[in-house]
Amino acid sequence: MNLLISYIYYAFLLLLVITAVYSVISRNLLCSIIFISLFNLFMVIVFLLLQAPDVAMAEAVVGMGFTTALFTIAISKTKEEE
Amino acid sequence: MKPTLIFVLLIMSLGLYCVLVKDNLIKKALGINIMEGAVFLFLISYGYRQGGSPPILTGSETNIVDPVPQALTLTAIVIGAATTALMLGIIIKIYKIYGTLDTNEIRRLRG
Amino acid sequence: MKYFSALLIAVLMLVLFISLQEIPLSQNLMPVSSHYVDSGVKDTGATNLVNAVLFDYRGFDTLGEVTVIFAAAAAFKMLFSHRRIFFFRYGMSPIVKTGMAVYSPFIFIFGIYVIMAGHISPGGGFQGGVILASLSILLTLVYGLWYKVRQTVLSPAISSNIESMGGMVFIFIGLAGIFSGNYFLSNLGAGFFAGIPGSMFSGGSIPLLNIASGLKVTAGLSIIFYSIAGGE
Amino acid sequence: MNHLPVLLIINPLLAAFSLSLSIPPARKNYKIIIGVSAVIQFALSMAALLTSLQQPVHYHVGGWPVPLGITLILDVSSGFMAAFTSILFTAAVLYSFAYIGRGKARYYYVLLMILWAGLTGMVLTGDLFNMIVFIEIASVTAYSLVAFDETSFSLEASIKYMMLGTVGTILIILATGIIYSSVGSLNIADLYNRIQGIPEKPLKISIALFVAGFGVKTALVPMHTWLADAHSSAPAPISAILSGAFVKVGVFALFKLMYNMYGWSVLTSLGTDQLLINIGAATALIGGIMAANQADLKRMLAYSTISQVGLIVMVLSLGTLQGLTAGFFHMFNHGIAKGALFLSVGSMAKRAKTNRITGLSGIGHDMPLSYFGFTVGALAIVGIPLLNGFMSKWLICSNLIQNGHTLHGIVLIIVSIIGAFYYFRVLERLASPAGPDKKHRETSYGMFVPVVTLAGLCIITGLLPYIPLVVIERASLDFFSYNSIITGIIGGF
Repeated sequence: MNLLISYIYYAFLLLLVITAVYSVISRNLLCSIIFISLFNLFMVIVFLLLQAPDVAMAEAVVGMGFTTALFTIAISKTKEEE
Repeated sequence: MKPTLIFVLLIMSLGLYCVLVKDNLIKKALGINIMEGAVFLFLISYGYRQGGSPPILTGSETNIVDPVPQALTLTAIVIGAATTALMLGIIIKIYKIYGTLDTNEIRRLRG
Repeated sequence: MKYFSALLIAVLMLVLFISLQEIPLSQNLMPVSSHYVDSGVKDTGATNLVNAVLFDYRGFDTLGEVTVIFAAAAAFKMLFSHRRIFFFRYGMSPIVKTGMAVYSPFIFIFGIYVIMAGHISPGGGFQGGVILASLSILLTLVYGLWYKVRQTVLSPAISSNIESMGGMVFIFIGLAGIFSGNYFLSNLGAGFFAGIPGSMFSGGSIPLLNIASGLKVTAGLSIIFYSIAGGE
Repeated sequence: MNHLPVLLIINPLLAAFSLSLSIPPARKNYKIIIGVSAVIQFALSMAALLTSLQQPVHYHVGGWPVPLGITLILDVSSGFMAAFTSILFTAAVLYSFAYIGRGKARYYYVLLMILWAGLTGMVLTGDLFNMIVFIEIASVTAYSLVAFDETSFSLEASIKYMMLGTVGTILIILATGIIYSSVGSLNIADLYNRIQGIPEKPLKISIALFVAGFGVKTALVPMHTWLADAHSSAPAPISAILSGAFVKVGVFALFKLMYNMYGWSVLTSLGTDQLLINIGAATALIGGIMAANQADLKRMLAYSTISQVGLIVMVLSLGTLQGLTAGFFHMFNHGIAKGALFLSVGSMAKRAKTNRITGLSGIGHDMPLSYFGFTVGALAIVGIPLLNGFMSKWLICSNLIQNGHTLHGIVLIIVSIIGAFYYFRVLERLASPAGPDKKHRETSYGMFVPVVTLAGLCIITGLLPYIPLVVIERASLDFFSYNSIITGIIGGF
């Protein structure tokens, strides 16, 4: 992994941490759900950089698609504010 | 990847903090999701080989990445999804009965 | 309470960091995975090693994992047995509906491709299954749940049939290994067609297991979504 | 080629899959399908125990040799545990035919069979990650079965159990990642030969994570809060299985890793065995004290389970062959007695519509057979000489004192005295004539037959303890010398 890609790699890891922090801190649940799907998006990109295409595809479909849909449905049935 | 370990542990501490401190049940489910993401990153980052190519054999590879942690992570992702789905289902039923998602409130109402 | 647990977590992570620091990062492969890489194609006939490990070397894990999804779906059918549907009754606006009508065949074909070509290109039973499940979710969201219940193809009864059928096909492929005198879930040893590695029909029982687990994941996740989305 | 280990796991799965088909036969007479597959599974487990007594079976799934694929190992210890769990499961299935109403019973049995497959898989497997998958199967079904009644208590207990259980699973997966990334193999026997490859600190942290992860699953002290709610609000047959079998199989899996993967000498050098003994003693004491002041009968039984698990962990972490025998024997006795207790309480509570001890007072007169089962179970756990609990507690106590842990021996005696106190208090209350005016009919035929058979098993094991003890000695011998058998076969890869 040459120098340029390793910089991109660490940038995305940093983005991962930032989105995780925002999703934990934010009071509005819908906002933290959106940050969780961003978290999963950056997770997919990191997996691709780590040469793991199968896992990236699974994480994309399950993490970003299915889990976010479930969380949104759960919020629509309960309360949006914390 | 030594520096990846720092990020893995940072994300895991965020998830654990969210599970322990936040009172809202959906927030706790989010915290567990974040912790699972950290574990997947840990598994994959220790399977990576410097300058390796993905484990699809097209005949021209010099250095292959370790396929076993990827298989383990795939299984763990699917198990994590099933557990999260079950957790959210029961959270919805709890909201229907208790009317709130705050764990202290629930403990008080349960009596 | 907040700062106490934050401190506790910080100490925990420090201990974890100090001790995980010393895990050796060897450049050469581990003993077991070096065997998978050297003779994976010869043993299983599949070029996608992750799929070879998942569906042949450690196929029993995948059977267990497919049962986890089946158990979650059964739990949802148990907890959410309701008849009245209120949410998404009539679906979205006509623009979205026509857009969806154009768009859904491509998702369907892509999902089938990911399942079928699991042993050659990245992807496999699970990823393709979830893609098809997301297609069924999109259809219920866009066209409304009423459409789904009346619709014969995707109704819950059919989905639970597909799910159990997928599980049984998985086990019967495994039993084929026993009937041919080998162990359970044995692939080329049980006389499955090996084919030319890299071509579509190669890898012995791996594509069949991919299809079985793909069916199961599709039906399981669409049951989970349908139970959660309906609701009184 | 003996396919028994795989059939033991596939049979309940096939039953579960065929049951959830929505074709008419599966919807109407599902009880027949479940009864037949339960009987087949019971017969298979007994056959597994008998074949393992002759010679152990090493089943390589997929035909791959040891370190490459997954191997299922049926030796006397796993055969014994599989037979023990199937006794409890058959009693629970027969009991729930009468106990569970018609409503959503079909999926209850689907989840029950998958739980049976998960527990049998956890006991048989010889592969680390495969054990995690089976733990997850058993846990997911246990979470949803605790929430079966959908009352406010059971849902809250289920979500609490799920949160803690998922964190436990995450810790176990992290520990497996540490072991795989430093050594490179996942087979338990193969790891025994390679364990020196792990540097000193990751070895310590992986042991700590395993103890914490399994501690959540088996309710050791700091992580035991979920068990009382989960086992008291679950339906009676489910809490009988969870208390009787699930917690014990978790302890069996934990100590299988400690003995067979790390090797007990590694643990003694790190001092972890002292830690485990003290955790066991603390769990026994806290469980006993908490059980003493409970108003709800099922919560009292749940806390008594926690304290008995503490005793088992204490004696298993002595590291001696006799300690293992005592631990397995107490697992068997406590499982059978606690199963009889929970099932009899279930039928009493169903008649009296309340779990509270005050509400159940005087029910002994109206329901003699269930009360008989309850008394035999209670006396067995307290350790009255003629019943089976006495022999195993005696073995535990003598082993503890022989190995110089007299303090822990005293802890056992204190716990037994506290146990005697709160069990006799309940027995006396249930038999007191000043019961409520309303007469309660005896339970139906299907509900007291399993209770009486389990109670009869307690009495038989109490009177002739040497029949099961012979099997259990063979089991602990296989468990103790697991690696010498295996390395003979695989011979180091």
